[in-house]
Amino acid sequence: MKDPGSISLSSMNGLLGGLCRIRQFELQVQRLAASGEVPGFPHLSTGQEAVAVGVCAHLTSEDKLFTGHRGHGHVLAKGSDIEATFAEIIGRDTGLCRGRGGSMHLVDAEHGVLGATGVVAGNLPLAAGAAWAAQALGDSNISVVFFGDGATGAGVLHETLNLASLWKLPILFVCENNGVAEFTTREEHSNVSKVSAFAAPYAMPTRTIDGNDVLAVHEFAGDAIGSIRRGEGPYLLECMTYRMAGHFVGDAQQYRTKDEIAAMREKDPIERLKRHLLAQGLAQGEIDATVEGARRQVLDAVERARAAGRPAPSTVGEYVYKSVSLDGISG
Amino acid sequence: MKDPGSISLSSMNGLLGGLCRIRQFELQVQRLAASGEVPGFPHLSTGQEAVAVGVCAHLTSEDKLFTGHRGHGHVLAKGSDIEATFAEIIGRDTGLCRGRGGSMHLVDAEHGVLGATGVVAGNLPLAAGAAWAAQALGDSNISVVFFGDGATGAGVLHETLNLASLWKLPILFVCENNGVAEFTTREEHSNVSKVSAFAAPYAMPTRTIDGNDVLAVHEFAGDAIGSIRRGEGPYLLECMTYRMAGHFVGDAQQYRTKDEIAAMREKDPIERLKRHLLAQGLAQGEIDATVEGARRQVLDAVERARAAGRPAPSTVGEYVYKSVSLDGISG
Amino acid sequence: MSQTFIEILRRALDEELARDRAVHLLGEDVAAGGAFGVTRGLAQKHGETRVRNTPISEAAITGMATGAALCGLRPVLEIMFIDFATLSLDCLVNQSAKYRYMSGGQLSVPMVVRTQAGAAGGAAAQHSQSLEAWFIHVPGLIVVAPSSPLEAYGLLKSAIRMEDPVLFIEHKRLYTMREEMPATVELPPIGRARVARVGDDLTLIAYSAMVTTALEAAEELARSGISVEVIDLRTLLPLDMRTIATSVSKTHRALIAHEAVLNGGVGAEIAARIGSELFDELDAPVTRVGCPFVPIPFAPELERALLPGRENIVRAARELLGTQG
Amino acid sequence: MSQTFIEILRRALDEELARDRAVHLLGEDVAAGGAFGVTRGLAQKHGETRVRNTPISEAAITGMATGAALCGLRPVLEIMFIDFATLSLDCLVNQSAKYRYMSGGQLSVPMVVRTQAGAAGGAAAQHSQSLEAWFIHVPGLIVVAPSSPLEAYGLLKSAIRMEDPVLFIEHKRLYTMREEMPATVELPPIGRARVARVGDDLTLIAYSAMVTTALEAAEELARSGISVEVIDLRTLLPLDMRTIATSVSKTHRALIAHEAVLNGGVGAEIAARIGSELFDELDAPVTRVGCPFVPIPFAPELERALLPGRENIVRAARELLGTQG
Ligand SMILES: Cc1ncc(C[n+]2csc(CCOP(=O)(O)OP(=O)(O)O)c2C)c(N)n1
Ligand SMILES: Cc1ncc(C[n+]2csc(CCOP(=O)(O)OP(=O)(O)O)c2C)c(N)n1
Ligand SMILES: [Mg+2]
Ligand SMILES: [Mg+2]
Repeated sequence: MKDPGSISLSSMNGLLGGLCRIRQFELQVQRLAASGEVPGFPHLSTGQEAVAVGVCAHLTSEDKLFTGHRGHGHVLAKGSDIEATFAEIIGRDTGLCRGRGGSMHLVDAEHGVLGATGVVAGNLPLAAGAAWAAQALGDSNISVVFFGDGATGAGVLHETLNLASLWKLPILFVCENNGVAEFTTREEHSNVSKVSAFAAPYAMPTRTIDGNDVLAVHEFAGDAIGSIRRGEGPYLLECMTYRMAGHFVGDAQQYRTKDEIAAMREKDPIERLKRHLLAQGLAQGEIDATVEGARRQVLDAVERARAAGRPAPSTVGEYVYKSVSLDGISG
Repeated sequence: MKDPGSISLSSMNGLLGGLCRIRQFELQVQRLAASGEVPGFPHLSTGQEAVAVGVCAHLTSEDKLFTGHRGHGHVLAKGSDIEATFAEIIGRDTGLCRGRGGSMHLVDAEHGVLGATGVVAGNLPLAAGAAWAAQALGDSNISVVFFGDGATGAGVLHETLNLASLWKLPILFVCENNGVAEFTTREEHSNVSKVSAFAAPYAMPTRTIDGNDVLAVHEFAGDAIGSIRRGEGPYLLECMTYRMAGHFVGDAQQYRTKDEIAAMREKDPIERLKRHLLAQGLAQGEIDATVEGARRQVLDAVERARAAGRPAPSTVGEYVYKSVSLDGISG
Repeated sequence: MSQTFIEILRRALDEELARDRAVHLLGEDVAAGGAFGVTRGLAQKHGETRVRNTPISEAAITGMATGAALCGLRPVLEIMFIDFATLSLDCLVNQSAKYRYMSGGQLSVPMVVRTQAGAAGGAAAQHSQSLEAWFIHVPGLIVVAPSSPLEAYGLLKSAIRMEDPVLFIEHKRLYTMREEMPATVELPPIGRARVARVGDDLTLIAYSAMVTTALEAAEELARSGISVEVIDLRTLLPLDMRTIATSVSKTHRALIAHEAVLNGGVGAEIAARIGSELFDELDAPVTRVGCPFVPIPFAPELERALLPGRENIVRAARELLGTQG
Repeated sequence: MSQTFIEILRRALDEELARDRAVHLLGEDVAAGGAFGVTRGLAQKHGETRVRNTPISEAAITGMATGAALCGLRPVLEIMFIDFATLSLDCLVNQSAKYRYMSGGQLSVPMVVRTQAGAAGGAAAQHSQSLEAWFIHVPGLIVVAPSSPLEAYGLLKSAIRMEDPVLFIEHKRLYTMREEMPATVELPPIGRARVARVGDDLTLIAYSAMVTTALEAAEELARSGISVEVIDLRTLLPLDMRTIATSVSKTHRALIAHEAVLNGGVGAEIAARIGSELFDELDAPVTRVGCPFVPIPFAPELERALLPGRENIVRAARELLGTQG
C-alpha cells in the first residue's frame, strides 16, 4: 500500500466510505438485475472503485467528467445523488435523465457529469471539446475522461491525444487498465501492454500506477490535476486495475480460472484499504461504522428510487429538439 | 548523398530514368491541366519521386501496392503502363480504369497496384488486409502502402499500426513526410514531428531517412522489405521529402516564401542524383541520354493517350455490381 | 428438435468455413464466441487464423476485410451493433462499395458484414438503432435483413457466395427465435422477396423481425374478415419490385411496416415506388408504419410506447380499408 | 456589385463571429482560408483561437465541437467534403443528435457542421457524393441545404443561432454563383420552404444547386405553355410539408428533383408523404428525378451522362402532364 503521505486518517476513512458506497450501489444493481428490475445490460465497476474515488476527490462540480459503459462509480464519486442515479439505472422518471438514458448514458449537468457514451472511446473527443471550451472561455475548470484499455484500439483515442497535446488542453485522461475487453485479454488486443505508451509520442506526461490502491490514485491524481490546473496541458494517468465482476451483469465468465477467482479478494481495493487503516491504527469499530454507514445510505436511496414513478409513455417524444418542432417529420 | 554501397553505376542510371519518367509524366499532367485537358484536381509528386522509385525497385508485380491522392509516381514506379496511366488521368476509355477512377483512384491489378484512395489514410487498412490475405494464403508477397505525414492525424492509421504489429503482417508502411498537409505545416498538425514516433509504442521497426536521396531510399527500403519477406512483420519507413509542386495543380501557393522557392533546386532528387552520377564518373552524355530517353518515352505515351477515345456515355452504368442486376433499384 | 436463430446462423457459418477455405471470420471477440455467441466453437474447429479476434477498431477491420477481399479471401466481418457501423462507414461507402466501379471492373469485394440491430430490453439509444436505410442509398452495396432462423441460414450462405459487399442485418429480437432445421434447405436467391402469407385485401410489406409482427397482425385482421398478403422482403437492396407489384396489383392497397424511424426510412423508397409505378392500381394511399422520430429511450415503458407493434399495423390496415372499429 | 457564394458565406461567418463571442470556427486549414477560401481572412480578423486549424481528424474534431457545444461554445465545424462526414458519423449520430434526448433535456448541442457536397468537374467517386438522405433519418439533427448565395447567408446565420446540431450542406457548383448583396437581409426561419416561382400546372420540388436547374426547366416549360411552381425546400429536416401541400393542392401534380441517387434519397420521403397525405389531390403519380444508382465517374462524358439536368426535369414534367414532344 502506498505510503499515505499527507493524507489524514479521517480523510482515508472518508475514501473508504466512497469506495463502499459504489460497491454497495452496484451490489444492488446486480441484485435487482437478477430479479429483472434493471433494463438493459449494466456493466459493473466492482473492483475498480479506487480509480473513481481517488481521482474525483480532487474535482469540483465545475470540472467536467465524461465516462463510458462502466461509469456508475465515476458518477457517484463526482457527487451525483445516489437515489437519482439509481433511479436512472432502473428507468424511473426521477432518474438523472428522466429514464431516457440509462446505465450507459448517465448525465448530471449540475454536478459536472457531462455524459457517458456506450460507444467505446466516443467520450474522449467530447471531453477534449469541453477542455477546449474551458480554455476558450478562460475559466479554470478541467475536463476528466475515464476509459478502458480496450479504447486504445479505437482510432479516435489517438486523434484526441494528438489534439489535446497540440492545443495544450486542460484534460486528464484516466485509463482504467483492467487487462481485459469483454472476453478477451489485453494480449489479444495489442502488443502494447501499457496504455501510457500511446501518450509517449506526444511527450504527454503520464504515470502508470496501482489503480487498486486508492491512496496511490489519490496522490498521483492530485499531482496530475495540479499540473493541469497550472496550465501545463494534458496528462494521462494509467490505473492498473482488475474487473472483479463479469463484463456485464449476466456474463457467465467461463473465461475465468478458479485460481483467478481465488486471488480476487487479495486485490480488492476495499479490503486493502481496510487492512491499511487497521495497520494505521484506526479502530475496527470506526471502519465497520464507515462500511455500515455507506451500506445504509445506499440501501435507503435504492428503496426511495424503487418507490419512484415510471416515465409516462405519453412523454416519450419530449427532448428530441430544443429549437424546432417535429411537425414536418414523418412518424 | 548516400554511399552507393552495392549498387552499380548502370543501376543508378536506371533509377535516374525512373525519376525522370515520373517528373516528365507530371510535367505533362500540369501542362495539359492548364489547357483544361485534365478533369478534377490532380496532385503532383514532383520532388518526391525518389521515394516511389527507391521503394518500388524491390517489388514484383505480385506484391500489392496501395497509394493515395498523390500517387502517380508510385503507380509508374510499380510498372504500370505509362500510356494507360496517363489515359486514366485524362479520363479516356483506354485508361487503367476505363476513365471511371481518375488521378486519385488508379488501379492496375495486373501490376499489383490494388488501389489509391482519395480519403486520407483510408488506404492503410486496405493494405493491411492485403497483407493479411497473403499471410492467410501462405504466399510470399508483401503489401506496401504510401501515405503522407498528414495521415497521422487520422485514427485509422493508428488502428492499422496496432493490428499490423499484433498480427505480424507482411506490410511496409512508407510515409512521405513532406512536412505539409495542403496549406498547413506539420507543426499545425501535431507536436510529433517524426512520423516514425507513432510506430514506437508497437516496437515496430522504423527508419527515418532522406527521401530525396534515391540511393538511400533504395538501400533502406531493400533492408526493410528483406526483413518483411523473412517474416519479421511490419516495418515503417519514413522518408523526409519536399513537395516542389503545389498541393494540387492550380494551388496559388501564397504560403511559399521566395527563399523557399530559391532553395528548391538544391533539394531536387533528380539534380542530386545527376550530380552524384557525374562525380561517380558517369559521362554527361550518358546522363543526358537517360533524361532524354525518359522524356521521349513519356511524350510518346502521352500523345498516344491523348489520341485515344473517350468512354461511351451509354456505358456509365457498367461495373456497379458483379453479382446482381440494377433492376430492383430506383434510378 | 428446434434450434435458435443463433444456433442456426452458427451452423451456416460452420458449413461455409468448411466448404470454402477462402472464408474467414473476423471481429471483436469472435474467436471467444462473439458478444452473442453466434461464433461459439468455430475458432476451435476451424482454427484461430480463420476465426480471428480483433481489437476495438471498427474502421480498420472493415478496411482489412475489404483489402483481403480484393486479394482472394472471403471475409465475414462481425460488427457487434449496427450503431457502431458508423465507424465502418467511410470504408464501406467510399471504398468497399465503389471498388469495382472505380477500378473499371478490375476488382470486386466479396465480403459480408454481419451486424446486429434493433431495439429490445432497454439497450437504449446507442445500441438499438435500425439504420438500414443509409445503406440502400449506396450504389455497390447489397443489403439483406432476414426474418427468421431458416431465412437467415439460407440468406447468409447466399450472401457469402456473392461477389459484391453485403451488409447482413440480424435483429436482436430474432436471436432467441426457434425453428426446426429440415434435412435440406435450398438457398434463397439474393434480391428476391418472399410471400409469407397469401391474401387479397391488402399487401403488407415488412422485413427482419417486423415480419413476425406483420404475420400476427394479419392473423388478427383475418379474424375480422380482412385478408392480408404479407411480403417478406429479405433483401432491401436490390429491392424485389416484381413481387411487390404482383401483390399490389391484386390487393390495390399497400402498407409498409418497419422498426426504423419513418422519416427517410426504407419504407419511404418502397412507398415512393409503389406510388409512381402502381399509381393506377391503388385504391388507397400507401401507408407506412414505423418508429416516431425519436431516439430509442432506455425505460421499458418508453421503449414500448415508441416501438411500432401489432396494434399499430392492425390500426393502419383498418384505416386503409376504411373499416375502423 | 455582386459577390460569389463563397464571399457572401464568409461575410455571414464574419458577422456571426463579431456578434457572438461563443462562435468559434474549426476545421482543416480553416485558419489558412480553408480548401475553398470560405474562411479566408477570418483568423487574422478574429484571432487564431476562434478560427482554428485542425489535423486531419474528422472523428475527433466532430467530437470536440460537440463537447465544446455542451460547454457554452457555438462551434462551426467545417468538414471539407461530405464524403468525409462518414468519419464524423459516429459522433454526429450517436452523440450530437441524441445528447439532448439521452440527458432528459439537461444538455443540448448548438453546433453547425458546414460541409460541401455534389458532383462537378471530375472530382470523382469519393469527392462528389450527395449524402443528405442519411441525415434526415437521424432524430435530433437539422439539415439545411441552401440554393443560392443570399439563401446561404441567411440560413447559415439562422443555423448558427439554433440550439440543436445543424448539418449545413453547400453544393460545390454553387461556390461560383454570384448575387447582389442587399442592404438588409432578413433571416429565413429554419424549417420553412420557399416558393421560388409561382405556377399552376405542376409543383417542382428541389433544393441546393438543383433549384437553379429547376428554375431553368420551369422557364423552358413555360415557353410551351406549362406553368410550373418551383419550391426551394431550404431545410430538409424538418421538412416544410405545409408549403408543399398548399402547392400540390393547387397543381395536383408533383415532381421532385435532386442530385443524389434516387434509391433511398430525400425524394423518396417527400414522394411518400405526398402520396399518403395528398392522395386525393393527385392527378398523376408523384415523379422523382435524380441520379441513377451509380457512383460518380471521373471522366467528364460519364459524369455528364449520369447527373440529372434540365432536360431530365423537362422530360419528366412533360410525361407527368401527358404532353410529350
Ligand atoms: C465502438 C465500439 N465497439 C464495440 C463495443 C462493444 N463493447 C462494449 S464494452 C467493450 C469492451 C471495452 O473494453 P475496455 O475499453 O477495456 O473497458 P472495460 O469493459 O474493460 O471497462 C466492447 C468491445 C462498443 N461499445 N463500442
Ligand atoms: C479524411 C480526409 N480529410 C481531408 C481530406 C482533404 N485532403 C486531401 S489531401 C490533404 C492533405 C494530406 O496531407 P499529407 O497526408 O501530408 O499528404 P501530402 O498531400 O502532403 O502528400 C487533405 C487534408 C481528405 N482527402 N481526406
Ligand atoms: Mg478493459
Ligand atoms: Mg504531407
